[in-house]
Amino acid sequence: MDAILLQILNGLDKGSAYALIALGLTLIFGTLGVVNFAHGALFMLGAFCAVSLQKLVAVSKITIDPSQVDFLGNPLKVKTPYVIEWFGPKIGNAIIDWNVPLAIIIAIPVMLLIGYVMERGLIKHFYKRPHADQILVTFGLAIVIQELVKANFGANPIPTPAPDQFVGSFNVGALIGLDASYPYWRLIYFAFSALIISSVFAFLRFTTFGMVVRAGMADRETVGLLGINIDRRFTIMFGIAAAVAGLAGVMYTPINSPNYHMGMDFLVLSFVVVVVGGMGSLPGAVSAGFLLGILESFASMNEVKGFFEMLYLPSIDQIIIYLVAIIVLLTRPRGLMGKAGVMEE
Amino acid sequence: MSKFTRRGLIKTSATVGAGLAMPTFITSPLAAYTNAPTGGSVTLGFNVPQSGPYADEGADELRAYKLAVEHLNGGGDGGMMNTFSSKSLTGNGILGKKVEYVTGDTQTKSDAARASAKSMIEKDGAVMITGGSSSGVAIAVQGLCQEAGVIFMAGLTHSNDTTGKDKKANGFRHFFNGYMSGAALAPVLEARYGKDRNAYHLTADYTWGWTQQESIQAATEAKGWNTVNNVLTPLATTDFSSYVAPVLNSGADVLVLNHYGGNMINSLTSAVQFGLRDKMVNGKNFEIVVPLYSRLMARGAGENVKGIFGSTNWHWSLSDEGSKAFVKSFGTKYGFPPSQAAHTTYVQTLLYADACERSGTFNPCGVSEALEGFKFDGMGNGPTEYRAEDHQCFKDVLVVKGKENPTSEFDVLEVVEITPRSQVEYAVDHPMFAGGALGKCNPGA
Amino acid sequence: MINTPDNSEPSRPIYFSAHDIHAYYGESYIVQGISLNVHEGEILALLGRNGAGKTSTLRAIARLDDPAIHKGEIWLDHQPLHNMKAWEAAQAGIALVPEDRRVIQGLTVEENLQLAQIEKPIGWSLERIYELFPRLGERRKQEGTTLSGGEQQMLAIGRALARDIKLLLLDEPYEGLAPVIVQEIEKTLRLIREQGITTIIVEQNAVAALKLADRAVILDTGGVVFSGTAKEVLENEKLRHDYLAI
Amino acid sequence: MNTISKADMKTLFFVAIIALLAPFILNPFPTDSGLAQFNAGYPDLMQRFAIYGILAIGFNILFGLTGYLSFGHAAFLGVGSYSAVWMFKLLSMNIIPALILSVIVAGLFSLLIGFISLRRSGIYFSILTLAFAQMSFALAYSVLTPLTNGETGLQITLNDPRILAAENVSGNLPVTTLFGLEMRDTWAMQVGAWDFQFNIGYYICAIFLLLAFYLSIRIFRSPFGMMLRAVKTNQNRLNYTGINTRPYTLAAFVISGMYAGLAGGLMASMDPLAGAERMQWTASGEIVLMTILGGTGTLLGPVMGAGFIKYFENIFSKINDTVLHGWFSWMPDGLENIIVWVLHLFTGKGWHLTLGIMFMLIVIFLPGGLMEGMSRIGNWWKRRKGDDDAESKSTTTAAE
Repeated sequence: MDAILLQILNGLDKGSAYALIALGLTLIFGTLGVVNFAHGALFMLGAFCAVSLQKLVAVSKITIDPSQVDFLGNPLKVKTPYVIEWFGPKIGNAIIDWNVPLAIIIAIPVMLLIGYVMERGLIKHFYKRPHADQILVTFGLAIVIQELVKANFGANPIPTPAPDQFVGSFNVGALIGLDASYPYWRLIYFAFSALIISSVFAFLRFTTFGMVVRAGMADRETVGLLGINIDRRFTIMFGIAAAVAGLAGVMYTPINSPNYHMGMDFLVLSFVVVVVGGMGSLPGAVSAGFLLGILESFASMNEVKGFFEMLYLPSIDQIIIYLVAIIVLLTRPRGLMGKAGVMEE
Repeated sequence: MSKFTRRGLIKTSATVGAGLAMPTFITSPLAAYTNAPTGGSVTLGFNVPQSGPYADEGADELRAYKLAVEHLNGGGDGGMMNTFSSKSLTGNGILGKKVEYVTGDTQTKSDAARASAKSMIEKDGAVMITGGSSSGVAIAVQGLCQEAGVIFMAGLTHSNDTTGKDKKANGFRHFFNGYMSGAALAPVLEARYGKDRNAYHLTADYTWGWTQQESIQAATEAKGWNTVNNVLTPLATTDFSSYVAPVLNSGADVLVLNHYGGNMINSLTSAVQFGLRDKMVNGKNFEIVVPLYSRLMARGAGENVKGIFGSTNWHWSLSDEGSKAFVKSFGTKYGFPPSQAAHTTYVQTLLYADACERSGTFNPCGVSEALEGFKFDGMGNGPTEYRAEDHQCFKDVLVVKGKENPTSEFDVLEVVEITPRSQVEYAVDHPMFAGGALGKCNPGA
Repeated sequence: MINTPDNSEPSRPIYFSAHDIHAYYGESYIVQGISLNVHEGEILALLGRNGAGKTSTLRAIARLDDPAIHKGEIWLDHQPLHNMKAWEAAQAGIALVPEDRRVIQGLTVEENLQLAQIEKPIGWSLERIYELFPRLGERRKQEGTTLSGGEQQMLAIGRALARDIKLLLLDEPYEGLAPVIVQEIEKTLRLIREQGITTIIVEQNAVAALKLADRAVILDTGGVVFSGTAKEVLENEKLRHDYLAI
Repeated sequence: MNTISKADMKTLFFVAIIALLAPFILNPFPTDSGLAQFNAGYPDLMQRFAIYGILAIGFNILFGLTGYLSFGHAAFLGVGSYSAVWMFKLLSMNIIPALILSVIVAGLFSLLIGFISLRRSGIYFSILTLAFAQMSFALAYSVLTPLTNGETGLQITLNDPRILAAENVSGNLPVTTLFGLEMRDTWAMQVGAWDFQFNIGYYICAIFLLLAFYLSIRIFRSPFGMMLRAVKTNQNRLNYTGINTRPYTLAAFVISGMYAGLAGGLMASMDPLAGAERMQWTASGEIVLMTILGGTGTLLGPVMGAGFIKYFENIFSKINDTVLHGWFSWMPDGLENIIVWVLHLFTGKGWHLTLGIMFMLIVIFLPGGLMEGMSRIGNWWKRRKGDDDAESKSTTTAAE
């Protein structure tokens, strides 16, 4: 039971990342009709907002300490971050420690801006172009973004730890009489994702702006006939989708050290998630994200792997996502909740 | 023309007067081997990952190559050329020819690496190829060099197969391997963690992972450890939580992570997040082991590496003369200490150049003869031998652990023990290295 | 293509005019030089056989992306519409009630109406619309697309009235409706006429349209073949036979 | 069947000339000049141009004609390679049986995948093919190691049985041949400062490229090709008229899978190694990019797209700082360093950046891909010539 609870938690955690990216992809696709291959890059940019802030708060005053030597035998240059210089060790260290949560505040405007610029500068010209062209241009953009990040930050992963309070794990199982410790930050990540996902849904459901966007997604032309400039709203939605991906990226950094190609690692899986969920369906994208995350976690359990090995299917964890995708798409023509006629041509 | 040979063509083209035909891959009338240098210079091919996850490691290798070339051509402070036991290198290039180089991107993919190596051989006339940051690539390029008739000096490749079942006469490996990691680590682990341990292995699900896991398991079991489980993880895994979670209740008290690069960083991070290191199991502290460490990669795991044991080929903090000379010239030129990948590629370049000098030729067969059984010292690893039978270097292996109180961002690992060479040696026909044949050196005919 | 001169009473000023409109769906040339004039408060019936270009003309006037106007001018109450996008034209006072009603999926009846009142100028209040169509009021929380055909038509018309419009474009308001419902819609349209809203109505059922309209224009293969009063059409046997099949 | 039209004949002839003269055309710069870096006329790259050309032509038969976007074509390439290498290991080093098996196995594999995937259309089809290919990749990389040699890739070894080959006494690995003609044989022709290489393997690939191209022209112009185009424009209407389009699309899928298998087989024939990463989604994506970049649905475009990407991958990645310094050494030091610093972002390890920028520029400004660029240049040239003619006419009249 403990093991199952843990794998459910793992699945929800993995699913959170898939769901957040897939949600953004679907928002963009549903509003603008654009297949955005640069979405993974936006996720990565979010993570690098946290890395940048980390670098920024670590900018240091250099003093030379002749009593110590560096690896070449020269006097050691001692670095004191300016935040410690200015605010004293207590506040300074706290700022450095709380870098990831602080990065959220920075990431929101930055990602909204990036999304806005991207949509106005590039994507806008591709509304009426074939999907293949959209894929190519956004893929090109993704490469450019990645390479620029690589040129700046290198190719190696950069550790971006969570605040000290959240290091370690918490016995979640104890709440229901089991024994299952789960890392704090992963719990936070799941809670945060759930919050973001429900905020997006609430925003669409309960605000006028959201109503217009929903209407625009359903019938862009008619909304225009009612005097509404839907393009302007969709641009904002693009910004929001970018911000969602970015926040997913920021919060992901303590889980796995970010690197420049982390976006590509997620991109393909996220597309699978979106399609399994059904093109154009937001609830579909989210539920498929969690579903695949949980199935992936279960498939990596030794018992499950052993069972499938008996069925002559060794290493089920290697292929589970794709296998599930095939089964879902063959049994449900448009994924879990897809709409008829959306990208079926 | 009944037989479409090169010579035939050369004759015809010569009579036609279109110019002299020069086959590239094969024996030319002038030289007996591929890409024999004709002018005042000789070209080496540095084939390293410049894109993809190992790009930083590749960049460090490239820095070391450039430094080696500088030293060979008489520039800089000479680095390890001054401490190298063989004194045939004088700083006037190789055999009097100025050393030039071309670079390429392996992308850490066999296909791309071979394409890049081929272009160096076919287009740029490289007479030796070196580099690589993964075993798959090393073995693929080694095979190519064997076919093309050039020498391959492997860079960072740790799989037993490189000098085991996939060994080739034209290929040479300075770097250590999975077996050596196991042999070096096991006694240290026994001394620190005791004889009565239950190990749980997480292993990257491909050949390198398998060979390393096999080596570590054999070595630790010989010391009395018990292997509870070995779980294979897909290469593409980024989140190892679902593999780490079951370790908690498996009864194991040691987790061995047979992962490298991004996989290693992510699996180690997950393991630490799940609080494995704070656990007490069977009345013992739970421990994590990362058999193959790379300082560059260990940095990516941040704080999580502290106190974790592993092995490495070389580390910049070593205090022998060779290491000091190398760290000094590398550090002066680039401002930070070299990685083990940089060290091994630098040494390989010097060893190749030295072998050319000693044999008096660039002919792969001559170079190979000079390298086989070559004993040397002063290159940072103590007395070393290139074994003739499998072209594997035998030398001391470093057991390291993540440093608790680093003084700088490079100060990630500390050397806890230098395992003597005798302890990591194995017979040529050891079952983990069996199958495959070295073949004969191929000069490209 | 005959371009019949406008023979309406010269005393009333022209409120809406479309002049020599040429519009394309991609490569296909659909609207081939159509000109229309409508006076304020007047109802114009746009008639013609299937494929004559009636719907396309309305869509072109409403400035939807398809068909794209390559040439021509459109003026409504001294505002040039030909350079506008659909939403700008809508803000300038155009409302199109499309043939298939286009009730928006996923939105309630009320939301469908609210959507029309997001941008200015705002017309009838929701209460007034519910007064006109009590059935919509009863179903205000229901999803719009679950309504019956007639109710959807009411919703579409209501949505147009929710905006302060200068020109109403009605595309096939009776299509696919049961005779009982047709009567009801007819009543509504008469009501709209009493309001004095300038209207262009496209209708397959020419007789029904002509009962309502002041004037009529007949289209054929993308051009205007007749323009005159509704009475003239009803009296001209040949015209009815040639172009309207009635 | 209808005969091949004059225009198509001209295109085919054009491709044949280019392929024949590639060693000259691709080596425009003298060997010793700094620009020699841009020469692409060496055997390996020329082989790759031809092989990826075949791959892209095949992909275009599916995507360009029917509009079905497969994201899993690399799987067929990989399967073709593995089949070929196995033939080299088991039978002999002759490439003919290897190629035959590659095409057959890839054909069967694509029949299976196509049969299942074509039950869906649009993006659902794309993801199904992607899923199959990714599964193939994952399995080839680990579980199927006995068959594929996993990470390392399948290579020939000295111990292979090779039942049809004479016993190997040289102690060296045997080389791939076509009835004794070695694929790696190259002879070089030196003309002044130029060094041109003629490689047997390349010419074999070029012959296959021409055959593949010819076949694709025939398919494009055949009633079958018309049918496929109809599928692209309106599948529903075809279904309403009672025509079952599935057999046609499946045929197109299998044909393009066989093309990929041939390409994979040729790749292994030129260089007897088959690696799993040949089947990864990035490899499939590359095929898609090649086709779109060159011009979807055009005959020549995919070949150009393939050449474009392979050129960047192999040429730009090799321009390192030293090379750059070599080019700009004539400048004052400060300026030289600045220029090298800027350029090094785009070359060597930054070649991906250049590639990404080129992708974007081409899609933004040439919606029809490189082919549109070509036709624009062609039109501009014609117009300019026309203008010139007109101008010269007017000037002559003026003079009179």
